[in-house]
Amino acid sequence: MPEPLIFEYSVPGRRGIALPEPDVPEAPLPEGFLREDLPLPEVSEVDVVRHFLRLSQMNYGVDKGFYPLGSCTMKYNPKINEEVARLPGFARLHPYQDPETVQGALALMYHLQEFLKEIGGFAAVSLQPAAGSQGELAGILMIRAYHRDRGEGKKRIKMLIPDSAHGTNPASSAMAGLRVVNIPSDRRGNIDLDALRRECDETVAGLMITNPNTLGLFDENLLEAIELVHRCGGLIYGDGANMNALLGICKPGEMGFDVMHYNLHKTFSTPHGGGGPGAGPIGANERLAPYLPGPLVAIDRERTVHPDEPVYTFVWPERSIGRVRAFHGHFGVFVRAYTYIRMHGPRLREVSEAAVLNANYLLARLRDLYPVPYDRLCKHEFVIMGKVPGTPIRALDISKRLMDYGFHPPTNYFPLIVPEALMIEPTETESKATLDAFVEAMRRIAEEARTDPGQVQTAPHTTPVRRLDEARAARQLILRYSAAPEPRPTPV
Amino acid sequence: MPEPLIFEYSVPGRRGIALPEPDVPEAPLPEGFLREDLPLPEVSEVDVVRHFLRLSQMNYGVDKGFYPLGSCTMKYNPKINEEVARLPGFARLHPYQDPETVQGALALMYHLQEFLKEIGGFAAVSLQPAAGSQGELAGILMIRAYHRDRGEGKKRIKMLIPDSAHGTNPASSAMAGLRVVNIPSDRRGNIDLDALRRECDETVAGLMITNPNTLGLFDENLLEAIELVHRCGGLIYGDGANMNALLGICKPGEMGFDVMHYNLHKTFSTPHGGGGPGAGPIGANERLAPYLPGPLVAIDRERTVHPDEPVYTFVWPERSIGRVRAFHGHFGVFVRAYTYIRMHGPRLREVSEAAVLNANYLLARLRDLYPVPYDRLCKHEFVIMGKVPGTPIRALDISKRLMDYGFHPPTNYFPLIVPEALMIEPTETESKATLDAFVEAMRRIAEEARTDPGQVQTAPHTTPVRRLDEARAARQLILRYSAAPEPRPTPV
Amino acid sequence: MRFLPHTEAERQEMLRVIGVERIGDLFADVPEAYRFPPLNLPEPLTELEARWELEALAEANAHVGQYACFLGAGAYHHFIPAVVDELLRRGEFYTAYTPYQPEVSQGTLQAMFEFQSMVCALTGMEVANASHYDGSSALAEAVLMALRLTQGERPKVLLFPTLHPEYRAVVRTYVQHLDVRLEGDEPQPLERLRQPLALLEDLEGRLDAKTAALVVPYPDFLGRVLPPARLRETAERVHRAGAFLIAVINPIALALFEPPGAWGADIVVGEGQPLGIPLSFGGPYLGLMATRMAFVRQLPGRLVGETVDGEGRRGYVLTLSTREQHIRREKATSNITTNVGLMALAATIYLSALGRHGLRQVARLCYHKAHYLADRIAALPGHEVWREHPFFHEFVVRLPRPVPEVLRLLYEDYQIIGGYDLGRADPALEGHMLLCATEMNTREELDALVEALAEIGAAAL
Amino acid sequence: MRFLPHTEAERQEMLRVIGVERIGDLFADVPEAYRFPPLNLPEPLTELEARWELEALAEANAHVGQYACFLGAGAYHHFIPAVVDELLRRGEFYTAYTPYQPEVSQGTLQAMFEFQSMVCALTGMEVANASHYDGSSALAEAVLMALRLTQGERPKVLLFPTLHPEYRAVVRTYVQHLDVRLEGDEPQPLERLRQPLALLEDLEGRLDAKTAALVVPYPDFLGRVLPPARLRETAERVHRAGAFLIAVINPIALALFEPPGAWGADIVVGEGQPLGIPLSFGGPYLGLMATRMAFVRQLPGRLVGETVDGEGRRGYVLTLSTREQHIRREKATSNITTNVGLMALAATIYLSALGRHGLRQVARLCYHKAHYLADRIAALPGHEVWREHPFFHEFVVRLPRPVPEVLRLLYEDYQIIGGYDLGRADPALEGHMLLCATEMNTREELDALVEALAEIGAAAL
Ligand SMILES: Cc1ncc(COP(=O)(O)O)c(C=O)c1O
Ligand SMILES: Cc1ncc(COP(=O)(O)O)c(C=O)c1O
Repeated sequence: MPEPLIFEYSVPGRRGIALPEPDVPEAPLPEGFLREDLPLPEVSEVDVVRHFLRLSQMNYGVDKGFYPLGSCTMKYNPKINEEVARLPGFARLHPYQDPETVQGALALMYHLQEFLKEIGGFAAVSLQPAAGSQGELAGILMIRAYHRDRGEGKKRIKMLIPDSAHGTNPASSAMAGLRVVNIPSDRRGNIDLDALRRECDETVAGLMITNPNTLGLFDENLLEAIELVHRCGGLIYGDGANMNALLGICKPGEMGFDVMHYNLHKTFSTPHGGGGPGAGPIGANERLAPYLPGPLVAIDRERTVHPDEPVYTFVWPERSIGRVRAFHGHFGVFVRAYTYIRMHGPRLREVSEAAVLNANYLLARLRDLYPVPYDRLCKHEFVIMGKVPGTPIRALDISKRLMDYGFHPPTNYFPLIVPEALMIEPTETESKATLDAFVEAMRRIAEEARTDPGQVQTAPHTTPVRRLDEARAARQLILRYSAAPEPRPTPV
Repeated sequence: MPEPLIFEYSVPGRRGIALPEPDVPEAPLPEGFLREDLPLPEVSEVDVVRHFLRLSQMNYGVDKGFYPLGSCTMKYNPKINEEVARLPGFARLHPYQDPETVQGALALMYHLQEFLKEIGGFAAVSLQPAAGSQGELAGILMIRAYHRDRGEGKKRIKMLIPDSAHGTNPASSAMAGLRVVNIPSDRRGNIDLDALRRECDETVAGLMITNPNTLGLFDENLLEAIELVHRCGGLIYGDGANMNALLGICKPGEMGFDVMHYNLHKTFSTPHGGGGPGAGPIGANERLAPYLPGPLVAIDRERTVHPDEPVYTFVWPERSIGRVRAFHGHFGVFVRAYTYIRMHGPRLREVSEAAVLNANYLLARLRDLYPVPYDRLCKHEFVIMGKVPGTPIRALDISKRLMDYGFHPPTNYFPLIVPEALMIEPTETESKATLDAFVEAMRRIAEEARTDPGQVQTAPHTTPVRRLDEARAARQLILRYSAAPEPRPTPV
Repeated sequence: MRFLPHTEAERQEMLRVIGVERIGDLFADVPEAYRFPPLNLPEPLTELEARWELEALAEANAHVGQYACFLGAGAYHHFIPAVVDELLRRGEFYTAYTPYQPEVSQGTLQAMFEFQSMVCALTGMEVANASHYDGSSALAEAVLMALRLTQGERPKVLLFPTLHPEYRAVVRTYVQHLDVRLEGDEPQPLERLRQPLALLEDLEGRLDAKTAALVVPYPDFLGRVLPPARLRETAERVHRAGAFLIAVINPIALALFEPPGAWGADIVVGEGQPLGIPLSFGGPYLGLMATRMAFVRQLPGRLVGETVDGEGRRGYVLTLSTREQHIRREKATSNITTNVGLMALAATIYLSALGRHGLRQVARLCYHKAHYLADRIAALPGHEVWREHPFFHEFVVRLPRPVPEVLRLLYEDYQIIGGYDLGRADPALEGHMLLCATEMNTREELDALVEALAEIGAAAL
Repeated sequence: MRFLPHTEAERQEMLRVIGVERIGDLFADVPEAYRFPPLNLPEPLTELEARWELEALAEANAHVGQYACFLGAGAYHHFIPAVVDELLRRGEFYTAYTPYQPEVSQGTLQAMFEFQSMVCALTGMEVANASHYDGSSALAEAVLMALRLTQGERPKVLLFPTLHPEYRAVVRTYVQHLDVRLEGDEPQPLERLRQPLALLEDLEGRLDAKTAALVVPYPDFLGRVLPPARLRETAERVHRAGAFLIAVINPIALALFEPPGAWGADIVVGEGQPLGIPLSFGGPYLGLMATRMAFVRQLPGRLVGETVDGEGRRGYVLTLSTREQHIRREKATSNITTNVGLMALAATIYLSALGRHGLRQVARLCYHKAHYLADRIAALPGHEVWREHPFFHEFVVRLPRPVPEVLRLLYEDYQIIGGYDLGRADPALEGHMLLCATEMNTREELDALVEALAEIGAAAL
């Protein structure tokens, strides 16, 4: 049954949740300042509850089932995270309270910084960026500030980016005023060293590396690539979106990455919330640490009397690029990530081991069913081609058909270098039984592609809506509710 | 997609939520006391989350949509109730804490007693009974104790019960050792006064009255019936399940009811939880108050220094029938009911007015579509006959077909005195739009009954399962999961 | 008004359709003398004000998250994983009624089937109902069930003297007007109370042809676990006498100890609150009730059974409803209808989340912590701990000072909510406290209690 | 291990299928020198222990439920109805990714469409995106958008001096390596800061052919609301200069004051936190961003549009993705992908639950309480309140004693979290405090603050 818009429930004069009457004398409102209409819905509380409950049932989350969306690390989000994040001692803190009144919150941030430093092998961490892409922007600004401080700011304007990189990498570089230079991948899915070498000159600001890369492969040329870029004076930005493969496996900071972002909403189990919030802390080595965006949390040496009872405070890195947002980052997300790390400790390594085990197991079982463009050991994810030779079936069809089998589809058409890419990231929280059920669905779809391709091409059949007309959406551009009787598709 | 049993997810050795290792030396376990197996499921946390999330989606609650289940008062359950009931200062109290350490909880119980007294017009209220039916048992035991104290305990062994009464009334009477005598209804749905008069003698323990009765009708013979029974020495038990019609409309205690239960889970908006918990406080007039089940909460006159800072304590009514349960009642339910009453105050009357308005509106609109056995002004609910003349459609068919239209069915086949009864209680929290949509569905079903009866008789068509074979369930009696490979219906 | 959706215009339109003028006209059938009385209640609060008021009431209590707590005595402070409430509060479960319409209630029904299965797994019984109000009322119903099973021809029911005193009280309430004699729980001198096996022997000695049932606690109110081997004998004697053996259990203890099904109980009841249900000042809790298949038709309460739908799909329905009040009225096995479904769901989620291994861990932690505490207190001068019988997570200690005094000092000076004052329940036990330790008590808390008792006790020596 | 479902047997079987012997073999491609470094982290905690630790950390903070709070300055303490979190935390919303697959994401998509609609309703604009990180980063993006809209040919952006100082800082961070000049927010003397209309005039005077945008706050950081009629003139001047007018709003204020869409703003951004989102020590919050349809192709962030499915049913999809990084890469309008969808959902639920009337009530309560407080404080000796310009729910007061001292005393002696020390943001404002009152401050709290200030101030006079 289609669900009306909340506006369509509105009845003039209906009251929702009421507030108390003023307990102070009313002050006159300034004349000429006031609005007349306020076209918000007028609905009852029960309307609201039913509306959003029904909407939620039209959604699919990790809590509902397997969600192998590559590059997104859709692992299970522990419920204890939610409980602790809602403690009034966290949820009801104003960001401008005196540090002395929020020592618990600062301690949590401090330790989270320390944990991330240890995990990534960095000298310092700033928790400030709101998401991975803001972390990228901040990291690139740091690289630029570093070059500027060495008098090379105007010169080093080229950011080298492998062609398998996520779109945020070039977009962030451009926002920071850099020119993006694409570096192709070699036949094994690694950075093409020759191509890289050709671009390595004194105009290079840096190289952005995603490792494992978006093919799910650990770059076999990694150390050499880093070396090449460093040698020409460039710095290495690490896109840490794929850290779920590397916890306790290796530390990017030790391998030569100068700055890297973490996606707390991927690796560290904070929920995605239908598109955020995330958090994109960045770690930096000694060289770039002074440029981190602030504030950071540090131990206030002056006020600390006993070393085992440290007093925490906000500090600013010496040469900080500045603020990337007001206040001090996505604290609510930090609480969740902190809790997750505390529940794993050094055994985080087992998380990555299981993530990689699951991906390789799935790859091994799918290999015979679908073409695999780069067929070697993968890390936490891998890419197959969504084709069934001799049939018209495309990656998109397979994705849609998976919905009918009760699964969320993998990432489609990314990375761009693989035609009909289906990027599959099972994560470590999935059981063998779930993976086997997924393989079975993929097998059936391959079979259907041969015996009944129409069934696949017109999928999904069991979802609240069928395939939607995206071209029409872009053409007609209905981007908000309008009460006016415009010609609108009628709900049936 | 069918959902396996949680046992069917179990994998030997899989770990769910772990507890800390002992931080004390381990004591030897006594020999010969221990069990070997513990055949509980072994599943992961994500299995648990997905399993119960999927199960929940196979359920229908008031939060999902209209739930006009007669006699059950499926009104909207405010979410603030849930928030406050979970405050640690309520949820984390041990029942045996010293009263001095739980003054807030006792104050809440005290005031809830006072509110219910005021609403029902009673001299005292005990919050103890766990649900309406336990309230009935307690009230009947009080009546019996009263007669016993007047030397009539052995003699007064007859409980008079109208034929429209809920099954709990005779069942509770029988549990208290009374003989049940059925009193028929007259043609207007009232207690048949002649029949009642015939039974009124010195063996009468009492009369149980549900008012409005289960036909949704305010008994026009009420005062006379009470008078008759009182005159022969019997007492009046009020089944307060239908109080949602009477808040601020009239007070049973003032009209001659001696004892009555309230269903907090109906009238006072505490959620039904798929079958409970409820709470069935009972109110009594002066005569029966000394017999109430204990403990009650009272102001501790000795310890109270300032009258506006009362100290609360538990007390026992002088001649209490005793405890009906360990500890002090469904406190978590009290918190919710208290909150609800506080949010309405004297305006509770508007709740009943709207409940009765909704029922009469629905009745007025359905009257032309289905036969109405007692066609007069109703109170909070009403009964129609689930028949469409000239078609084979039965009440059950209509109920099942309503599911396809997105509604929960009304109560079926109750009260027993109306053939093919459909008992409809819209409650006050439903909007006119919802009622109109329900009428429209009922209209369409009546139409389908004529044009396409098979569609109705084989309904529902859109639910997770179709009509279930209840006879088979009662015959084969599979009442628990068994790992043994018994022949079981295979999930498809 | 809050939660009422009607606008004035809608109200008028509805009245018009009904054919009356004013809302008041809808109440013409209410006797005028009683119609529209004043409702003397405090003025309505908005949600924000209600929250403030409720927060203030909650703040006026000291809770077990703030104080170390050693109270048990039938209600236990246990760890509840976050998943339990997260899933429980889903509106589709939370706001559904009893699942009378199975096609739109498979969620509740399947969960209840799982609950029944888990109760069977824990107790070793063959069939469990879908919950009763609480442990005490479940016991009362078990006694009534035994009376029915003996066709009302055996009016005597034997209660173990160290059953929970409030459970015994509830049974008394239920049967007060029936032709039933409750025996066995007469006051006992202290020395006898210390000898549970002697008490058991005594009780067995009273079995006769008039006895419908014998009720044993497992563990008893004082924390002690009777030997399963010995209980097997009890079961034999009870059965030989033609009576039924009723066991009152703690479900966490059953993760460790031989289940009643194995030693011959016929009906098992207990308080399910320890299985993921908050203390909540005493309720709502969860009555557990299980029996053998042979007696299923006398079992009160709802039962969920497995079946198939018209297309052969597995599904669940309420079954054997002919036992229930809505069908059988005065001939029903009980008057119960609303039970505590949500609490049963909580327990089902809890047991799923902890699983076989986790529940065992909880039980062992309780056991080890209680024994550590008992050992340490036993070493304090002036304190005597009852340790001669195996116990689970509660034990008795005789204090060198009056219990209420000790409790007050623990609370005021040490931020500790002490144990249960046994003198409240039985004068013979004056001066004795019942202490409970669970996985929620850290070693620091246990040690702090020992220190506190030592200091408080020192004043008396 | 926690959250890892594999048993040892399954692990072995999986390795066998993969064709390796040990899990370690899966990492052969990691350079050996760096492989398997020690991870020096504290030992793992179970859920129970984690809860204890987090509870202890939370307890170590003083929160606004315990203390009366008068801090605003960009983050506001408002009432959040219980429905918001109840619905928000439903797993299907909470644990979904960005709705790339519309057929299984209609819940998120439709809610986002509603969110966009509500932001348009509040701001009076024609199109809103599906959220940005927060108000400050939304402003930075708005500035970049204006630069794009002027084809990069206008490097100058004028910032109102009493914009939130951290917002200005964020804009500076974003543009630091671009060819952009931020002007207008140079330090100002106290007297000028008190005259927002003079500041506005100043800023308008700097408009020229190189100006891409002029940014005005509404209300400003000091709580003042510029007259809409005057802003209409500003808009005309800005447009005449070929530049764009960016407004930084507080959404609650827009329930009362004429929306920027009505007085001519081209891009509207703001912090959506007041709309049902907890303070949470500063984040996650909700960046609001709206503009006119004419500029939609330069709008950064996700957009949800309405369409139909193959069967003609209404449905929602992400649209105009060609603006975004995953399609356009370095040519995208922004690098943003993960936004704050859940916060946008919270705001949507909040705005639905309060509705037109409720939101107005909130705004009026804020207004009246702040004005009551301002009036009372103005009457205190030694205190000077800035009241010459209309303000919403924040206002400036000059204190007779150093602000840090007053704040400390308020906290320690009166259980009050005082206002924002404006000296932190601007040396010219030393000695001044920014106070905020919302519906969460009862009259008793307001009066208590006044008393406290009187007492504290008395010591200085
Ligand atoms: C490889 C990669 N890099 C960067 C990002 C951007 O991170 P975020 O979405 O947190 O901004 C993502 C995810 O979207 C990603 O998958
Ligand atoms: C009329 C009537 N009486 C009594 C009861 C019993 O109440 P409860 O279910 O709370 O035991 C009910 C509801 O089930 C009822 O509808």
